[in-house]
Amino acid sequence: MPREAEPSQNEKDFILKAVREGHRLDGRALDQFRQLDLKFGEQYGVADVTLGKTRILAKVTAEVTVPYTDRPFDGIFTITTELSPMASPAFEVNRPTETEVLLSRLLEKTVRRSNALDTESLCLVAGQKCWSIRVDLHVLSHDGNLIDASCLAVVAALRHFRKPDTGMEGDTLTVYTPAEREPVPLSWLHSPFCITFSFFGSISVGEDGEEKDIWLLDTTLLEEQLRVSSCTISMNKHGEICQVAKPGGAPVEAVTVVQCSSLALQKVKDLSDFVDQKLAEDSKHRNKGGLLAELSADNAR
Amino acid sequence: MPLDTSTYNLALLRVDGRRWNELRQQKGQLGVQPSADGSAYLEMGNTKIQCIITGPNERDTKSTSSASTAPTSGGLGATVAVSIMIAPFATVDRKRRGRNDKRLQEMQTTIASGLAATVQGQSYGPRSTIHISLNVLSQDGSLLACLINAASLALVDAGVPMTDYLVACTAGSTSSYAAADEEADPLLDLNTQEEQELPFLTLATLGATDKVVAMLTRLEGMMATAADGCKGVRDFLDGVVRDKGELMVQEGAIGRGEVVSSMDLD
Amino acid sequence: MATQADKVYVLPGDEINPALIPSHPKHPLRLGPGLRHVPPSDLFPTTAGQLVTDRRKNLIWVESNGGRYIPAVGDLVIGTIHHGAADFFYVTLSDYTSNATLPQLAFEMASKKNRPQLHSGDLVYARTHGPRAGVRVAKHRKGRGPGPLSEGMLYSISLGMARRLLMRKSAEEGKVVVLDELGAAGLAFETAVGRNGKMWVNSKDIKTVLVVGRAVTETDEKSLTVEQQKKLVRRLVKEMA
Amino acid sequence: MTTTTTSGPEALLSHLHSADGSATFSYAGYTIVGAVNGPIEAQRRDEIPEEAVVDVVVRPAAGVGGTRERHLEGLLQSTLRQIILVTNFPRSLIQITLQVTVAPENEYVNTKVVQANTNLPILPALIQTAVLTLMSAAIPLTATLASVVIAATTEDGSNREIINPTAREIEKSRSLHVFAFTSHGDLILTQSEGEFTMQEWEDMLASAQRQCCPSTSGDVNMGDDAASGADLGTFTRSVMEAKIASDLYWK
Amino acid sequence: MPITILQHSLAPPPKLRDADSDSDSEGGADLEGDIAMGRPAKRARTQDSSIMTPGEIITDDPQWMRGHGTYVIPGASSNTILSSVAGTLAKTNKLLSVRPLRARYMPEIGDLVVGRIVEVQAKRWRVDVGGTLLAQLPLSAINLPGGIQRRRTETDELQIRTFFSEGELLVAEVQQLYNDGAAVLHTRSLKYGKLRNGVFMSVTGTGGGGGVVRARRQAFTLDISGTDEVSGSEKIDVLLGVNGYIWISKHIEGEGAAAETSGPGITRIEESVGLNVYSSQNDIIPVDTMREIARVRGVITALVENGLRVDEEMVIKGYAEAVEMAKEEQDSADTLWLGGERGKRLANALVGR
Repeated sequence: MPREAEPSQNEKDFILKAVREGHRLDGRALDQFRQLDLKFGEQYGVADVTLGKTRILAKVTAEVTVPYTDRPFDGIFTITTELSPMASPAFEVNRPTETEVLLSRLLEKTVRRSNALDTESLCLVAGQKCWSIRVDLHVLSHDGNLIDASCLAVVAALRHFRKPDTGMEGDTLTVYTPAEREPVPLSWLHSPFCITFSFFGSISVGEDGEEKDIWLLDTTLLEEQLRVSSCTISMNKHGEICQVAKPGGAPVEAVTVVQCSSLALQKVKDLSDFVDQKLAEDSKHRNKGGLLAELSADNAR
Repeated sequence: MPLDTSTYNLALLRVDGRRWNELRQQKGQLGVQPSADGSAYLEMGNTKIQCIITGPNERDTKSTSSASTAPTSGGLGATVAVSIMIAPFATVDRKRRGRNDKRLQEMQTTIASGLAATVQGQSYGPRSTIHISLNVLSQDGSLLACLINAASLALVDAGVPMTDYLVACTAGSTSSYAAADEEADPLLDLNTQEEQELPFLTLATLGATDKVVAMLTRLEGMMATAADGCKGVRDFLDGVVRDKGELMVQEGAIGRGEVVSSMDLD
Repeated sequence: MATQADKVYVLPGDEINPALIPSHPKHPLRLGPGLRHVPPSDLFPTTAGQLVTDRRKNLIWVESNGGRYIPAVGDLVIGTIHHGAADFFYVTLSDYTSNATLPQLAFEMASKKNRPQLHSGDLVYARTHGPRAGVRVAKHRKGRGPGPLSEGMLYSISLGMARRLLMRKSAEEGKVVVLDELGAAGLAFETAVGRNGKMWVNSKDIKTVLVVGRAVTETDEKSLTVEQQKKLVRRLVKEMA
Repeated sequence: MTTTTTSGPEALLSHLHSADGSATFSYAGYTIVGAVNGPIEAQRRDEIPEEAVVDVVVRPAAGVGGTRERHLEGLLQSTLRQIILVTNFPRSLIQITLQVTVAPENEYVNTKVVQANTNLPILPALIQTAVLTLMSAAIPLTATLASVVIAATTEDGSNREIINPTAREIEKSRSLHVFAFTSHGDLILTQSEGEFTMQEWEDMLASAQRQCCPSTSGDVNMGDDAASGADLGTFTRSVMEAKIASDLYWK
Repeated sequence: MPITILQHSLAPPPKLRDADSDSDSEGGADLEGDIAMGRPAKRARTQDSSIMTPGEIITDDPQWMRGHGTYVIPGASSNTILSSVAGTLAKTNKLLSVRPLRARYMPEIGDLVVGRIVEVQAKRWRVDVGGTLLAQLPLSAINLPGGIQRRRTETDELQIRTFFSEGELLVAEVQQLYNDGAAVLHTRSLKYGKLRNGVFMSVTGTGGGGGVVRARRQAFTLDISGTDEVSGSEKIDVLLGVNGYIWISKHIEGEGAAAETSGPGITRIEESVGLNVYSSQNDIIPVDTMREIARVRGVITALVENGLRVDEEMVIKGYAEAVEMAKEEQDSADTLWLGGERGKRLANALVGR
């Protein structure tokens, strides 16, 4: 199969040297994100995230199904991430690569396990009917830091999504089409975001030879190919950590991880505000007809 | 049935009667499978792992399709290939797991890249592979931690050079964010019941040092306890290896080694 | 350079206005990239681009940008050594494509006795000949001639940019002046440009390499005019100091 | 690089950086992102000694691809092979990925993830995206393509043909047809479903030809055609020219 | 390899040093304390045992040099030498190295190894010698039938399988090593070549621990005429491959180990390398020879199972012991079986316990 191309020795040496001296190819600071942009589609629940040259599109869909027998009071919520050859020829159709597995597992733990979406609210008739919310993640262009961007896309899409309104008269359930009734947003509890730190070994600082790990934020694909290990921290703007993952790789000081988590909080706050603002803009833009007046409140949350 | 941890802070004892910072009963043995290049059996409480190591060798690298691999010493060393098998009888409810269970694959990847960081593979050359197959015989919490520990033990048995034991341990916390009771003690080495109820983390450290190699967690803050636990585990594993070594020396299988002490430095 | 004033854009399969096809008394008609001759005498574009003719040399080709590098005889390219064999090196010219071969004896002053010591991951500046890439000794205007490239940094640029940088009079024809400007600004650096969309930059000072790299890539991505390029260079140099 | 010549189609070219060529094309309610990688090394098992392998992947906006996508892939693959100069790149692979991002939604029914409806309406959009993407990747072609959907309906007794019908109209239609022509004006692909007579089909073929390649079929102006959609042929040309002009701004 | 299910011996009760240490400290309290403690903790090791374990500090005295099984922390200014394997310390002059308890075979030049052909290529064979990489045997490094000396031709390459083909066993010597540790073998001597008329067995855990150890003689001939079962005088060849592969076969005059004694003169090669050296046909082996071969095999298995080293002395002593044991208990049916209890008895007798 076509394999991801190895960067040349010159590139490896140069980038490491540059990073140790605090420089990056694109002139960013070590902890600086690339240009971030978020667009919503005309339809509900479509979020298009652009982070530098990385571009990710998330689409949410809902349909009525039968809940799992072991959890009759919960709706169904799935996130599917299938990397297509579009992102890179190294990704083959329906043959999950390691990147893909780790990505989907991280989103799983960050968004699903942290109950960002209240699945109980998706239940229509206990044990018989419930909503199945499905997020499809499409990586259009892969230039590093898939995890952070994907997480942002998923969260934004879910918060933007509206599911058809339903009503119960007696014991008959009716699902209103968009034409009949304005769709309603999902009941959203909190917005977790991923921040990935990429480590590039350590340098000794000061005369006492105290070693200090050097790390980058929002790495490009090239930088990712050269990092020695990475650590992804997911939390919401209240500082509640949903998950921390350091999938192996070279060891780093425990202290560093703790420091990272505190820095992650700032970044998460920025991202969180960014998404809120974008959602607000979008709802204002839709609100022109004044139809969705009552919905705009939800976006502010 | 849900576990009620509210009593923990009062009774200072856990479901299985441990204190907050007590490890479970551990048993370990080297060379349980003579035909393998290295093997180990490890129990932490009721979590029981058998680890078999084949290689490093150059044969059937293709057959490790289901395994996750990671190159050591920057691609210049041998490749580490890890595959986990969970026996259907390992859990209370007999369930079969598919080959492509993402949870398993994630653990495989984590273990592989974690070990790759401590194994000194450059002496073997990039063409050789170390196959590590982990068999979960019984499962009662701290699975990832036990797998990592068993693997390290088996690697030592196989005589693969490592910078140190890669040891792992879990820690949980009874303090809920809502209650905001920071006084609550973290818990060491969780079992399944506790794992299901509490936020916990798995911390793998490089033996004596406090360097974090791999961890998959829900909540941060119990790292210190986990790091402590890791030391405990390391001492235990070290003990197992030493006993085995002494035995071999007694039997005369290997010559007694000299001891470098400050004395004989002339 | 297009000889006629108005630019002619063609799409694959278009008929070409016969008036545009140069008809030189002596030289035979030579087809450049993007054209396909269908016997007996039909000429069709195969890529979308601008139809360019050179009546003096009796040349005609379709100028276009982008796409993946397709090796052509005589191109200067920068390749990465993939692995070495008995008397060949296998060289990667672009990602996911099969390797080109580079005879070990094709190097300057290489003999059976002293073969070039290259390892996988090293860069080499080579000239393609035939269906296989090989090194031929040839001095090149900018920077250094073919041979191994040590240290420095490798940047990916668009094929169009690579072509412009390699033009004999890149400033006039290619309208790219960043490198000259940077040189004028007093930066000391060395470059090598590969037709396969690669540019190698080296200098004593890391900062210089970074600036040069950023200048060229930005010119490429934002398709800057000569004026903008000059402004960009001024800005970068100021930032650096 | 966006151009909107007519009300309908919009296109964005070479906007994805990791791919060799890419295009986003939106028309008639569909938005499709296309990417081409190639010519790259083909896998040993499916390489062709004398020609390039053309691999088409169609991915739906929601859910994983099923038989519907496989069918579309089949159609596209066999169509595109005809215009790509496959003999130029023996033993290599040209990989075309088409990602549907927006599909028209019917206001009056709730969407299902698995759409059991017809394949045909999306074909023109897919074909157009593929061609634009290939050109953006500078893959040598023998010709460009233009295609159209036509629905035949019976309203109060009289038969009408609707060019580029909406989801609603398709529901009501009696038969549905897709025609694709090369820029030389030859019919390269046709798919039909529903009930129709040979005569009807020929009529529609004629109007489709008028629609897709005005240059070859006599009358250039189609003012008379009531339900005339955009002329994709002209559209493609203008898009590409704008693109080339911006690429070669230095010339 | 016979499947043996071993009892899990009860491990000593876990040493919970940490638990005792901070049973009194608060959970939150030791957070800073532990995280803060930085790089390799200079933890006091139990020096009482001579066993080194990975990560253990051997010495931080600059005068020592690091050898196999040890490492120094890269980049660190201190020249501390740590152990990277579990094993015993060995000192040669100023060189410190740790002999691992068990390890996979690492070829050294001059080793006598028993190998199995796994792959046949155009000009060479690839041989499994139980190492980390496959060894290779060039076509030019074998004796041609009849011992003729000439360079290898196309025809030799075409009929390469007539010399060795997949799955066949051979004994060879390690001629040279590549820098990645891969070995190149040769069989250009009478005592090397294809193996027949015997039984193969593999003894794992060579290197530092039990199993085969490098010795003066790896190949020797065993006289089995001592046992009354055997009619007349019979001999058995035992090849202890350094790589832990062992070959026990019927002794044939002028071949195998015997030739070793008379030394491989080039002159002798011509006449004595018959055309049958590459035949894969076994000769007829008398049944009692077979039984004795099996007995030797049992002895070696017993040695390994009881963690004793395998070398000429041990095998010969063990064999004699086994014969004695067989004599004592008259039932000759299962006297060959030297596993389990009998194996232990044998081993104990050997080490005099």
